[in-house]
This record gives sequence, structure tokens and C-alpha cells, in this order.
Amino acid sequence: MLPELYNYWVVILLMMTGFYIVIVQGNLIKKLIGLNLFQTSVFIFYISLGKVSGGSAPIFAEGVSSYSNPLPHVLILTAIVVGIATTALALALVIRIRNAYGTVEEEELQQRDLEC
Amino acid sequence: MLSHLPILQVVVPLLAAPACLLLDRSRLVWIFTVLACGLSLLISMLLLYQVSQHGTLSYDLGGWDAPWGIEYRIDLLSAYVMLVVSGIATLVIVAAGTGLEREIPLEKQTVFYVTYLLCLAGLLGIVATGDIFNVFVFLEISSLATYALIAYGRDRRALWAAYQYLIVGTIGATFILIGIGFLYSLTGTLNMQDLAARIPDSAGSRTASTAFVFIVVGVCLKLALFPLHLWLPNAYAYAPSLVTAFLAATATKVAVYLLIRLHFSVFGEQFASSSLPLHGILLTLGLAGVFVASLVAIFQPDIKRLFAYSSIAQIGYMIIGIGFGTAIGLQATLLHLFNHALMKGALFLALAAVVYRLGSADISAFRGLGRRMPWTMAAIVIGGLSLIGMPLTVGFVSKWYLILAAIEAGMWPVALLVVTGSILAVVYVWRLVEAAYFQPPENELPEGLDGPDRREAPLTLLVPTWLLVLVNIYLGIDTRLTVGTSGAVASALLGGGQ
Amino acid sequence: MIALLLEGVSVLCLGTGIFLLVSGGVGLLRFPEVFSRMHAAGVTETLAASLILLGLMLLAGWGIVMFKLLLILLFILITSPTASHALAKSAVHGGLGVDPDRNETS
Amino acid sequence: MLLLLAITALAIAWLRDLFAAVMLAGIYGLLSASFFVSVDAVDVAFTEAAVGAGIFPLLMLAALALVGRNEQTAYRRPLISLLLVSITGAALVLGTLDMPAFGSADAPPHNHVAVRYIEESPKEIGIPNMVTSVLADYRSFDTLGEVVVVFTAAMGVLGLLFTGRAASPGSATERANMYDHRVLRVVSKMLIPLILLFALYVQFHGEYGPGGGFQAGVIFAAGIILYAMLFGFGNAQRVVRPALLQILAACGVLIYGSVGVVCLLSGGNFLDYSQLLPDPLVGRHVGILVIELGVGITVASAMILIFYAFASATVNSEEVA
Repeated sequence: MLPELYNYWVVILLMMTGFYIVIVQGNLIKKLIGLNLFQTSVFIFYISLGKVSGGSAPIFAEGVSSYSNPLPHVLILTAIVVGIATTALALALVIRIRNAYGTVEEEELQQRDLEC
Repeated sequence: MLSHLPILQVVVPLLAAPACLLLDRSRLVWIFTVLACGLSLLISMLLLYQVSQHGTLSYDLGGWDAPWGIEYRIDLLSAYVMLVVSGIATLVIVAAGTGLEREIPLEKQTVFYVTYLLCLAGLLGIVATGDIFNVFVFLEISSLATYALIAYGRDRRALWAAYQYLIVGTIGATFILIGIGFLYSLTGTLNMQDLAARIPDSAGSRTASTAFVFIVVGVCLKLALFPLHLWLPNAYAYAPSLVTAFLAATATKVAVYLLIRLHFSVFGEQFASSSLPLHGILLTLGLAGVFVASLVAIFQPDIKRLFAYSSIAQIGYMIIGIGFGTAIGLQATLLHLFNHALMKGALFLALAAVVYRLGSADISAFRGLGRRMPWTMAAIVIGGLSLIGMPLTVGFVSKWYLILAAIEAGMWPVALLVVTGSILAVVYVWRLVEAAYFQPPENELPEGLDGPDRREAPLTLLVPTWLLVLVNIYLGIDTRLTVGTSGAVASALLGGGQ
Repeated sequence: MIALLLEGVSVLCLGTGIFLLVSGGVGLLRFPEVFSRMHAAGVTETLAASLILLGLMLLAGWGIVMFKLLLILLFILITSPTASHALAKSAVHGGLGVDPDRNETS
Repeated sequence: MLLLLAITALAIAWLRDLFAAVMLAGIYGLLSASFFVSVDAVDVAFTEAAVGAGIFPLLMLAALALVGRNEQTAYRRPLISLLLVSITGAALVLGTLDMPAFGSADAPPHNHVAVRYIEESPKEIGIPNMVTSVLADYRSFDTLGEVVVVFTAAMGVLGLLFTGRAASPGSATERANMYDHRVLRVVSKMLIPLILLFALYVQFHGEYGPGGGFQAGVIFAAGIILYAMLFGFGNAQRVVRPALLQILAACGVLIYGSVGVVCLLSGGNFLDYSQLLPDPLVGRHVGILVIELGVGITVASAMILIFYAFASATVNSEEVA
């Protein structure tokens, strides 16, 4: 049981580290780093799903009979792109927030909202 | 060409968006956007007709058969939701012709329209597709576009609201992604139909339950189910008014659609109710959402915020309907989904007209508005009555079915609570009516507004608003179409799941 | 015979490369301040990477793979010293001047 | 490998210095790319290396230059969050218990849909790289969605940050800064053409080896961005104008979409490339090439646009300050 699944458990640990950073951090940039960590770990999870022991990379070659599953790879290619697109948009928002409020710390932001 | 309608529905706005960017002259862009939205409205009408005549449509993208390629699958439910989405989108974009100029600087308008079309395409794509990963992709298209649209708000708090929504939305999407991963590891397929056929084989498996939980939580983050709703009020309140009108009437509805689709068509009612105490949880959260949000709404000084909280409450009603787990409960949910899109669309469009004239949606701005902008205020009042659930409006129909469902399920307290929730709605709508009709107008107008701005809103804003209001009333009186459709859909969903 | 010789040489190259990498890593940790650390990392990295690539090239034999490895080698030879240079330059700009009397920076 | 990843992740959580955290996030991207290679996902590894270790830190650093690198506030509600995260993690672990073992060949994913991709695609599509076959043909609509996501992000960033005026070409301070970097400039002059060439190789070689439109677009963008960083944004914007980039980004999506529409007009379903030419197999080839080109164009121009937008925000805020 254990050696078969520990791979996934480590990945889950990684995901949760990212998730924790997102929730607990007050700095907007740090939140994004955490989000990126979270997403990248999910990608690792997917790619682990596609692995076949003894298989080779899914590029057709003579004499190779066992390949790893190409479908998760395709999904994750798409997901990586989606992730970076989200990050870019979020960073643009952070820059605008910084210009409008003068800070990127969550607590200060909330305070300044209450003031006005 | 008619057999290609399912894909054209999504591709028309999708490709109109980059084409829009190439035009780059804001009046031309607007006309083009209106045409694209109108075309997609036309397509959705044709689709609804086709589906009601010939049953479910299936379309293989790239010519590959379903489990290998991506399939578009339009049944009565998706056709109906698409009609609502594209209809609201068209009305809002017509209103944007004049309504937008005060909220968004001219040089950014082209990009705004492009983003708007992308958002529409994303929402339609979620509804049309029969492939669970494709849902994720289009969910992200619409979400990214939504974040950008919200950030166009003039108030700097719009930025902060958009950022919060982005974080929550991305977590939600990632949860959905995790859920899809678990499902894939169990079944080896991504096609919804195929999944539905294969999930029963692994019923009782902890992996399937986890997948279900993660997908449901992810979708609930998107649809702002209490207590995951914290992003919504700010996002709606600070977004440009027209964007709010569009989002409130469509985005959360599409999320509810997604929940229904995944719950009933993919997992099936049996799986959902046997593996988890889901119904109880949904009922409780729905009720809690109705009460908490309605109570908060009563004390909101900003009317956009007030209606945003009211949206959360209405989403609560929809969730209650699902929570019954019966055909009539589901029917109530579906009815409310359509009807709420109609009323919130009308309400927020009318609010957009108020903001256009007065530059503010604060309750103090509404004093005496009943005389200054009689048509707009009348629209708000009718929309509000519909929200409460007065007879002769659509709101009544859906509340009625909800109560019927509660009684049928033998849950008298729930029925009673639903009625009480409506009384709370009376309170917050009354505050508005009181301000508009029974309080004298402010002596001093806000600065920078002179004579002409005291008039009624321009026709381009009023006509779409009143169209929605009239549909509200018409469907409140003639209930055959909506009730018939939703009844058929509900029994099909429950029947298909077993 | 030739094959064996090639293999032996490539193992030698790979071994030296790995040793250099490790020593570079140790240097990175043990040296006291920015510039000597950079020295440790930059110099060994360039040589170690080249040696490892050379070893791999010998193993691969004539063919497209070898050509690709050769390209990577060229790329590393160009970029790695440049990167060290840029790093050193910005360190100087950032206020970490070269000071012979100082042997400890925090 | 996974252990290294875990250490990096924890270090990111621990560190207060944002600059270091961004660097570690880049390392995390690189490490996960190496992991992807070790489990046979070469295409994904390529992309993750380009994105996770390239574009992501680049954008982050550009933003950090604006907002400062120090984190101030303490953690908020750490205990509740920890509880929430533990519950989520526990649920996930519970979910894995009934999962097929890692790497087992008889797990359901490898025996249903994927079988056809592996066994038939070299014949059906006629190209050896199965990932490309699935990406660009079986599930090409997802890829269209992916391109549109990139396009949407570019539009969003543009709407948020675009100021309408280009940076002044080669201002005095810019020139002074650049003067120092003579070595860098000479070397990069040598490298940039090579980078662009490599991008084209990746673009058109995607059918046979790892690579494809997205990776090529990112590499191409990296080349231009390198130029912009070393020779000044003014100069870069004169070579590659933002207005042109907008048009290109839109054209990329349109190229992709119009391939679909052409398929539709010639009697097939949307994106059914076999209808493009009399010989279905050749038609598929042409279709894949053209859509990959569309992907490449959109991705490259969107990335450069986003970078320009960030850079112009930097320049503007400096002028204000």
C-alpha cells in the first residue's frame, strides 16, 4: 500500500503547502506565489497519474511497445498555460492596487477601505 | 449549416472578440459586438427549437467520436440556459451603447468589448460542452474575463474586489481540476456521458466521493453559496453597473447550471445521496444563505451592494431546491434559475440607468427618484416585487414551486422559512420604495450634475430594462413555457441519473 | 577496444564533472562572501557542465544527439560566464564593493 | 526529486523575503520540470521549464520592482487556516486510498480512452508525437480554448495597465544604465538571433519531438524580452510596436478559429482537418501546422504585450515618484 501511493501523498503535501500560503499570507504577491505552488503541485499529481511503469515518453518509436499515457500530459499543457495567464492578470491587478492604495498588504488595504 | 449550430453558438462570440480588436474604432466595435451577441441569441433560439423538436443534440468536435474527441451536447436544459445567457448579454450590450461612456474611458472601450465577448463565449462554452475538462478551460476563459471586467470599475475598491475574486475563483477552479483528476484516475475518461456510465462501477469508492466533494466545493466557490460568498458583494458593488447586470444575471446562473449538470448528469442522484449526506448540507446552507444574506441586505446603504446580497439569498433558494432531491424541488430550482436571471437583469439594468444619471447608487441618491425618473423606478419596483415573489410576477412562480416541493417532501418548517425569507425581501425592497416615492428629493444635486441630468434615463437603457420587466410579468402570468420546460428537464435529469 | 576506450574516457569526464559540481556546491556554502562564492559557483559550473556534456557526447556517438549536445555545450560556454559577469556587476552596483580587508559579510 | 520539491515548497512558505521566494518558486518550477521528464512527460517538462522557471519569475520580478520586496504583516488566523488545510489534505489522502497504484499499467486511465491515442494515432494522424496528436487534433478544441485564455489575459492586462503612450525611446537614464552592460549586450546580440531561430525550430518540430506552438511562442517572446531589457523598452517598442502586437495576438486566434471554420465550410465538423485537403492525412498535417502557427503567434505576442504593459507601468510610476 504505502510504496504504491506515497508518491501521491508527497504531492498532496506540496499542494497543501501552496494552499496554506494562499490562505494565510497577507501579502498579495506572496499569495500568488502560493497559488502558483498549489497549481504546479496539481500538475505533478496529474502527470503522476499518467505514468506507466516501464513505459517510455509518448513519442512513437520503432520497437517500443509501452508508452506513458499522453492524455494527462495534454490536459496539463493546457492547465499550465491557464495558470500563467491567471498569474499575469493577477499581477497586473496587484500593480494597479499598489498604485491606487500604496500598499500590497491585505490588512492595510482593509484599513484604508474603512477610512473612506 | 443548421447541424453546426451547437458549435457556432460558442464560436461566434469567441471569434468575434479578436475580430473586434482589429476594428479598433469604438462605435464600430459596439455595433459589431451587438451584431455578434444578436447572432448568438438567434442561434440559441434556433437551438432551443431544434432541441424541443428532435431531442438532445450531440456534436463531435474535429469529427472524433465522443470519448476520444470533445463532444458538444445540447439538451433542453443547456439550450434554455444558453438562451437566457445570450439574451441577457444582448440586452446589456445594447444598453452599453450609451451607458458605458460614463463608466469607462473611451480608449479602453474596445478592449472592454473584446473582454465582454470573451466572457460570453466562456459562459456559453461551459453550458454547451459535454466534456468535463473542456468545462474547466471555458470556466477559466469566462473567469479571467470576469476579473478584468470587474476591475474596470471606477472605484479603486473594484481592483481589490477583483483580486479577491481572482484568488477565490482560481482556488475553486483548482479544486475542480483536482476533482477531475480523481475521476480520471478512476474511469479513464473525461466525457460526461461516459463518466456517468462508468461511475456506478466504482460506487462507494472513496476516490469517487472525494472527487465529488472537490468538484462540488469548487463549483460552490464560483456560485457564491453561503458561507463561500464573501467575494461576491464587493465584486458586484464596485464593478461597472452594466457589468454587474450581465454577471448577476448570467455568471452565477451558469455556475448553478454546472452544479446541476455535474450532480445529476455525471454523478447521478443516487450516487450523490448515497455516498454523502449532501441533501441535508445543501438544505442547511441554502437556508442559512437566505437568512444571513437577506438580513445583511437590509442594512446596506449602497443599493448595488444590497442587490448583491439579495443575489446570494436567491442562490440560497436555488440550492434549497436541489437539496430536496425530488423532481419538483429540482423544477423549482430550474424555474428560479431562469426567473432570477430575468429579475436581476432587469434590476441591475435599471440601477445602471440610475448610476448613469446620478453617478451613485447610494440610497440617499434615490430620494424622490420616483418623480424624476418614473420609468426607471417603476422597473425597479416591479423587479423588486418579483424578487419578493408577488403573484403575477415570475418570482411568485418559482417560490410557489419551492413551497410545493417543501410540502411534498413533508418539510413544513422549510416551507415556512422560505416564506419568512420572502418577508425579509419585502423589508429591503420597501426601504428603496420608501426613499424613492415618499421622501422629498435632495435639495442639492450632487456636484457636477446640472439640469439635463435630472431627466429620465436615455431610451437605449430604458428599452432593454423594460423588455426584461415585461418578460418578467408575461412569464409570471403565462407559466406554460417555463413550467413545462423545467418540469420536463427535471424529470429527465432525475430519470437519467438512476 | 575503441568502444571501451570511449566509455572509459566518458566515465572519467562524467566523474570529474560531478566532482567539480559537488566541490562548487561546497564552495558556495563555505566561502565567506559574495564574490568568492560566485567564483566557486561560476567557474566550477562552466567546467563541470562542459565535462559532463563532453562525456555524454562520447557516449552518444556520431549523430543528431551529439550535435544537439554540442549546441548545448556552446550555449553554456557563452551564457554561463556572461551570467556570472552580470551577477558580479550588479553585486558591485548594489553596494557590495570589493574590499580586500573584509572577509566576512552578513 | 519529490523530496527536493517538498523542501523548496516549505522554504517558500517560511521565507519573508519576496525576492528569494520568487527565486525559489522558479527553482520549484525547474524541479517539477525535471520530475516531469522522469515520468516521461517531456512536452509538459518543456512547457513547465519555460513557464515555471522562465515567464513566471520574470513577471513576478517585474511586479516586485514596483511593489517592493519586503513582506510586513504577520500571518492571519494561522490556526484556522492550518485546520482548513489539514482537512482538505486529509480528504485528498482519503481519496487516494482507492486509487490505482502509482505507475501500474492496468489502471483504468491507461485502458480506456488513451489506448486509442497510443495505438491508433500514429496511423490516424500520421505524426509520431502522441501528445501533439491529442493536443492539436483529438482535443484541439481545448487548445483553442487555451489560446483564448492567453488572449483574454493579454486583453485583461492591457485594459488594466495600458496607458496609451509608449516609453520615450532611449531616454538619458536608460542609456546610462545600458552603457554598463557592454558585455551583456555583445553576448545577447549573438544569442538573440539564435533564440529566435530555436523558437522556429520548436514551432515546426512539434510533430516529431517535444515542442509546439506554445513553447515556441514563449521562447520567441523571451528573445524579444531579452532585447527589451538590454537595449531599452523604447528601442524594443520601435522594433516591435505594441499596436502591431495587438493585431498579431488577435490574428493568431483568428487563424486557429478560421481553420475550424474552413473545415466546417468544406463539409466536416468544426476543426475536422481531414476535410481540408483531398487526402485526409495530408489535410490533418496541414491543419496541425496551421493551428500551431496560430498558437505560436498569439502566445508570443500576448507574452510580449503583457511584459510591455508591466514595464510601462514601472516607467510611469518612476516618473511619478
